[in-house]
Amino acid sequence: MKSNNKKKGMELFINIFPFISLIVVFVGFALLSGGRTLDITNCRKIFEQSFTLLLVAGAAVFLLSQNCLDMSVGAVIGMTGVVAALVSKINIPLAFAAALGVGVLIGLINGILHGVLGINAMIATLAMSFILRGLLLIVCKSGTVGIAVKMYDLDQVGLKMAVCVVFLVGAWLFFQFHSYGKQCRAVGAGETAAVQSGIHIAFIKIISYVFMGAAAGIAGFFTVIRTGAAMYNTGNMAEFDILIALILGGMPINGGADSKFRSAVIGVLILGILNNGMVLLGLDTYPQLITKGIIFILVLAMTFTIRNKINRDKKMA
Amino acid sequence: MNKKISNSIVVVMVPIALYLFFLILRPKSFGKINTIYIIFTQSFITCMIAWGMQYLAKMGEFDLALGAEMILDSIIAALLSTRFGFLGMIAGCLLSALICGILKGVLYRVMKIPIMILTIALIYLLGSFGGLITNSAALTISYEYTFLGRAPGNVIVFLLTGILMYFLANKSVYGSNVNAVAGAPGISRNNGISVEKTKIRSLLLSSMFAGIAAIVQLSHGSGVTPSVGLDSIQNIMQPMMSVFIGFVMAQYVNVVFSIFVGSILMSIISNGITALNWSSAIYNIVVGAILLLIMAYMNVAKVYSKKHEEKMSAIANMKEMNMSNV
Amino acid sequence: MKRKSVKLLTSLLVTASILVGMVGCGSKTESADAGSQSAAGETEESSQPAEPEEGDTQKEADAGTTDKIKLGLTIYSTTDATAGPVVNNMQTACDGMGAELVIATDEQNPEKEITNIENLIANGCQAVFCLPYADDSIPRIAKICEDSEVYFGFYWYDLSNEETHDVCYASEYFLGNIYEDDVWSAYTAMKTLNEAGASHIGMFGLPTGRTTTTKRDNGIAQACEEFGMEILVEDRVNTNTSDDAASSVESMVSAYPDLDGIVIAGMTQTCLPGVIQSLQNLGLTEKVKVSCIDFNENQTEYFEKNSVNGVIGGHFTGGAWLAVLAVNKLQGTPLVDEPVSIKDEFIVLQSADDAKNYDAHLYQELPYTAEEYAQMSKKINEAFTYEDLLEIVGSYSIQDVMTRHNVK
Amino acid sequence: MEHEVLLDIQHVSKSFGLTQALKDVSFQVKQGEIRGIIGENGSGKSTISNIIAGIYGKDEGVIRLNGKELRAATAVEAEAEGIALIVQEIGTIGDISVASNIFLGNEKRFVSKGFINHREMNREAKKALEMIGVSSIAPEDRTDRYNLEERKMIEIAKAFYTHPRLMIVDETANALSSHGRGILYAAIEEVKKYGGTVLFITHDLEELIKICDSVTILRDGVYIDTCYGSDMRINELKVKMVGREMSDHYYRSDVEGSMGEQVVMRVENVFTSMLKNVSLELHEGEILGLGGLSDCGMHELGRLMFGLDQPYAGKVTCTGTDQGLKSPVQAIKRGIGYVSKNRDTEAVILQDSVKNNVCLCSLDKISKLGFASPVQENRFADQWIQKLKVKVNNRGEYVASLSGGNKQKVVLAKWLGRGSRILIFDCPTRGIDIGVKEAIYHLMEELKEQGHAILLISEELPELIGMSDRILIMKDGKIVCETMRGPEITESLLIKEMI
Repeated sequence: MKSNNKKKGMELFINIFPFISLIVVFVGFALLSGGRTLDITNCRKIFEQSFTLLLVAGAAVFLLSQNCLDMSVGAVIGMTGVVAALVSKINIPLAFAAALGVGVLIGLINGILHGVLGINAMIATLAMSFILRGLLLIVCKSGTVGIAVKMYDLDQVGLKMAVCVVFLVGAWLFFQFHSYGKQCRAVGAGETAAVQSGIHIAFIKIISYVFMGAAAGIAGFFTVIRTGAAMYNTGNMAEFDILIALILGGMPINGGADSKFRSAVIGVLILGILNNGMVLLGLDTYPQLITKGIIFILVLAMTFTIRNKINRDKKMA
Repeated sequence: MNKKISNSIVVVMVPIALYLFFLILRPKSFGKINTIYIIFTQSFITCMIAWGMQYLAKMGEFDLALGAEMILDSIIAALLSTRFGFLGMIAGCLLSALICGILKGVLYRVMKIPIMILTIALIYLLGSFGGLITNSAALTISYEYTFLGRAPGNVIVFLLTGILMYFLANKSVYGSNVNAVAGAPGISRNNGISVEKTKIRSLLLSSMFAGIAAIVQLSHGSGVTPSVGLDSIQNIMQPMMSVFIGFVMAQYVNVVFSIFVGSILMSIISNGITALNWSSAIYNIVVGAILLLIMAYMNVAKVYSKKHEEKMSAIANMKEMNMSNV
Repeated sequence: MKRKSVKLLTSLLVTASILVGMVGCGSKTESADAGSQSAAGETEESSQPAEPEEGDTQKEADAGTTDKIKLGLTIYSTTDATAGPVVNNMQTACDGMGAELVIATDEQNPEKEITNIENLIANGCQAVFCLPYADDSIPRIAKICEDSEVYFGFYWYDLSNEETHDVCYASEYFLGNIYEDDVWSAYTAMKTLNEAGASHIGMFGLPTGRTTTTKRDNGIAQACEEFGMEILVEDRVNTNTSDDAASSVESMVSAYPDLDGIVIAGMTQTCLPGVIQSLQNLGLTEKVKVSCIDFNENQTEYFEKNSVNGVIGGHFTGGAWLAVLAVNKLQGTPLVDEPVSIKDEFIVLQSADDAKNYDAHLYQELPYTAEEYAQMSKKINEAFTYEDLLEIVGSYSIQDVMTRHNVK
Repeated sequence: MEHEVLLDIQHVSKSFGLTQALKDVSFQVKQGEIRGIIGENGSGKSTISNIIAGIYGKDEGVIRLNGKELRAATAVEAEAEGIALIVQEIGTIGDISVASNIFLGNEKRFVSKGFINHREMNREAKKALEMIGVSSIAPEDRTDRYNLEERKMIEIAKAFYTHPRLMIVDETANALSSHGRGILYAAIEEVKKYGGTVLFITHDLEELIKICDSVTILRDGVYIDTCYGSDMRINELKVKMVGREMSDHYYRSDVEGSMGEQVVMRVENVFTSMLKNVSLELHEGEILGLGGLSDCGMHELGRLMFGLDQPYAGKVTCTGTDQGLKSPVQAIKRGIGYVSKNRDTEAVILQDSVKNNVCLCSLDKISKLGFASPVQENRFADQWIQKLKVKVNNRGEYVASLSGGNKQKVVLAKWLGRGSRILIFDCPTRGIDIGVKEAIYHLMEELKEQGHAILLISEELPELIGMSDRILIMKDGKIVCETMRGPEITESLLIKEMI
């Protein structure tokens, strides 16, 4: 039975590894910055800076657990941001509804393109992001679209904290306990077998892309509140930040049964602390990027090789 | 033999039709030979990168670090050109491409991470390494080193690369291995083809092709600025689109030629839009829309033809049954 | 036993890599080392509960102790030909006046800009300076700085928009903004093209929606009416790499055969090499005249090959003036009580030796030495007044620098 | 004349995870001999052929070829030793040309000046195809232009072209039409003529007697016996193959078939590419057996009745509605459960826990408004794991780590947990050890008494005869005969119908 507790040891390591990285990053920066990162206002700032990424990463867990990707998240945040800015001149709640609606619509299109027409998820969403970036350039004539001044007072931390907690807890409940979440993971673990267990694959995929679009819509709305205006490069590269955050949070790369919702929360926090800490230490742009690259590769190597070993053991055992 | 010719005519008709579309809209500026010449030369760089990418893309892998790599190659080339002149530039570019390719191959072999995820991490490393060397200042090369960026230099480089690509893709053992692994990795492995070695060679090749393209790009623009973060992915969007369009047309004609036609298409659209003075945002929309349409058409056609085939054999069964009953 | 050791090894590896990544990268700007030294010094001080008014204790404390004033700057790049001089000038001003400068880059993205401002404040900066990429982000920036009681100011930015002007001037933490007459700069660029005989112009421009862009577009429009020139085609997007710019010029020239001039009203840094290269390839260097706003590393060489007819730029001292205002304010000896808007002067280069002089006296070594900046701090030279500052700003030109540095 | 031993297999064992595919197998094959290898599904005949051909490694034991130890790790190395293998599944790649398939892995032969000379290669491929009498296939075409049989011809040409010392044919015949089989047998004769040896793996006894000089029998991974020449008699071989006396206590004890009146499911005049005008009725409380060769269309009918495929003409309906079945989701709602033949890829999710597999399709039953607490899930899973006696340490373990029999129990637990009244079993006992087989048969009996309707699709005639109330035999997509359960039904009677 030796191989059994070896396997258990590795599984335990894989589960707690994201927590270790979070603690290491948190403590590391606290020491290096002489306690400045622990300052309340700074922590509030870290939360505010990673608020929108938390939303979209949460929704992305559903997609990645089905081994699907959405390369258009950044463009959707940009587009919904512009829509929110334009409509906010009329009235704010309508602006929120418009942003959500546009996000859901684009999500639906993505879902149909991949779920029904069967186009490869990456290519379909990459093309969609190309189209959306083009539309964005036209809508704001490659400049900025300002938001109504009244919208600024929406920018309190309390509101954001509430929205974030409600969204994350809701998503966690759905992912962990609802049959929809379980079906997502089953699709990721084995699509053909999932079909024969009565899972309507196209339906699950469309729902997940719509949910992703909705999250991007909300993120777009709050991004615009934070920056005061939507620009043609708003939300740029959000899809890659999501991917990095989820992997830092310990999410298996091709989804499946091991996917955990918490990897979104932990991953985004690690990324938030990292970005904030490096600026705090006055690191230049390029050293920052190199550090991010090194950490990403190390975490990747660690989790991927060990997870492979566990799976291989499972097959062989 | 005529089947091959009729196929290639069909494929060539697509860019011609698109060209005529813009010609009708803007006869004055689009009718000149010069425009056609520019359409061709502007497609060279995209096509060379696309050629390099097609091996990995065929096996379902995406190398997103090529953009950052090309910028790094150009930076090293510009730095070396100041001290060692033209040869220094060429050597610098190709050497840097080689090292990046080897680095990717080793990392993939050691860590066995999916290539797309690995290359995203490498964008940060390679991109920022370029920034560190020049401490984020722009570099330029002096005019006498730039003859590869204009006729006849770029045409010669392009043709040589095309010939190399043709032999590599169709005539070499490596090329047939790539097709086999792309078709069925399992069967290829059983027949002694190492899937991993093929992928590592493809990583190296995509870097080398990108290195050659970087030389022409540096000579054409004469300047390079270090990239920040993941922005360099934008630079390889156009080649990626040409690869996908090329794969669609590869059923009718050789993949090397179909990818070239794909990059010509992109070049016609971008020049057409400049001629009409529309904002180049339209370029993004048009290219994205074309790609979606083609991919949707391809998938639906595949599903439909399978259903049709089944329908046909079912009808045949029915006829047979009626005959035997009657 | 092997399994246990491997696990231990991997977690150690992770900790080591992250710490090495932080310190090892050895960021070259001294602020980081200063950060870690002062971090040691500061730990006891900030260990008591860090309430929000930490900023005030900072202010009284520094009047007495040797603690340096800390200024924060967010800019799109630290060392390229346009942004580099701004950073160097500001850095020298800070050194001269005994202040510390922390820099963050924001890749021209409003989200990143706001994140940088927040992080600079968290880093202990008492004044933060930026170039707002959208007029509408100004109320946001003002609010953040007021909440943390940190002074703020803008460089390269004209507060002409009524709404944002009132928001800033209403805030007691707004130091002021340094702006350039962008209408005049674009107008002059077009005038140089007209004098060189060009009338059908292709334009490379900044993204719309920013006051700088609108002012430069107005300058160009004004010049078009006055000199009967016409903008045939404009490109505001293919401007990030020289190769894109070169292809864009090729397409422009082939689509509009009668095009005989190109004005680059922004992003010269990346577009100029591409434009000149493609014109030279097409043999159109004589036919198509080129003028641009913002300087470039090899403008001297371009002038010698007369492939460029006029370059307007040199407006790099905005950051330094803001530093002067901030240091005086923070040292309790403000030059002026309410916020100010100072117009910065451009330098026009039209020949190779203009470029040579600029390069020698204003780029290799800076227009104002550390001592000259020191004189602008009231603590060092009480007699210094706001009017003297305006007078220095007004007289900024190559000639003035050469005479001051008594070059023959 | 006394041929010296070509192939000597000594104490070879191989296991995949917990299942022991081969246990201490030893036998010799002489030079120039055509040796058959037979055994039921899961007896290890494909495993031994793949080990000889270098596709799988062996756990223990030694294999000597011509006295020299054979250590081939890939098919190319095996080829160098003169061994060629025709695999059971598809062995050619659709996207590349026929010639590239034939010379897959050793394109180096045609490399001149660093590049492949395609003309040379196509000519050689044409020659290889002509060698086995096939001229309708053009070497430069893409392989997926040809149907299954033609692609098998390409594989035969590829194997035969290298003039192997040892050619292994792994259950290829059943996918071929009579014309195709003629070509295969001719090729085997050719190999024998030039002194080569052939290992012919099949489970079709008639074909075996016709072709082979001798036959080795394997049962459940254990070597039983080798018979030569005249003493290869079918029923003796079958007894050795099956081994267990056809004792009744193994299958159902009652002699008379019985079924409820209520028709639970009806298939009316269904036409698809494989099925020709198939109609049948499934009654409550009945085990309907469906038999035939593996390509007779019975598997396709099973998929059809679960809504996985749609018929071109005709209808598949359940009682209560005359609407055809649209999708598996609908089928499950109407109480149909389907146990697929390919267990690892379709019937069960390997990389998921036993608990998830069991609860997956009953989530709507367990949960309220979609939400199900882990406690409810665990209780449901434990209940069914215990009822089906699945051997697993804890419910969180991955199904991949279970034995074949236990995996099948998980699938049954899934459908019984769902409460499906109609169960479609497609080769339920394929590759399963005897103990679990017996448990499954008893379970089927219990389900029949409780009024469940069971459609038993099986390639093993003893199982059909032993378990079914009514047996339908299919051939070439048509139902050719229907018999009720009774003592007079024998295997040979059914085999006559099948072939």
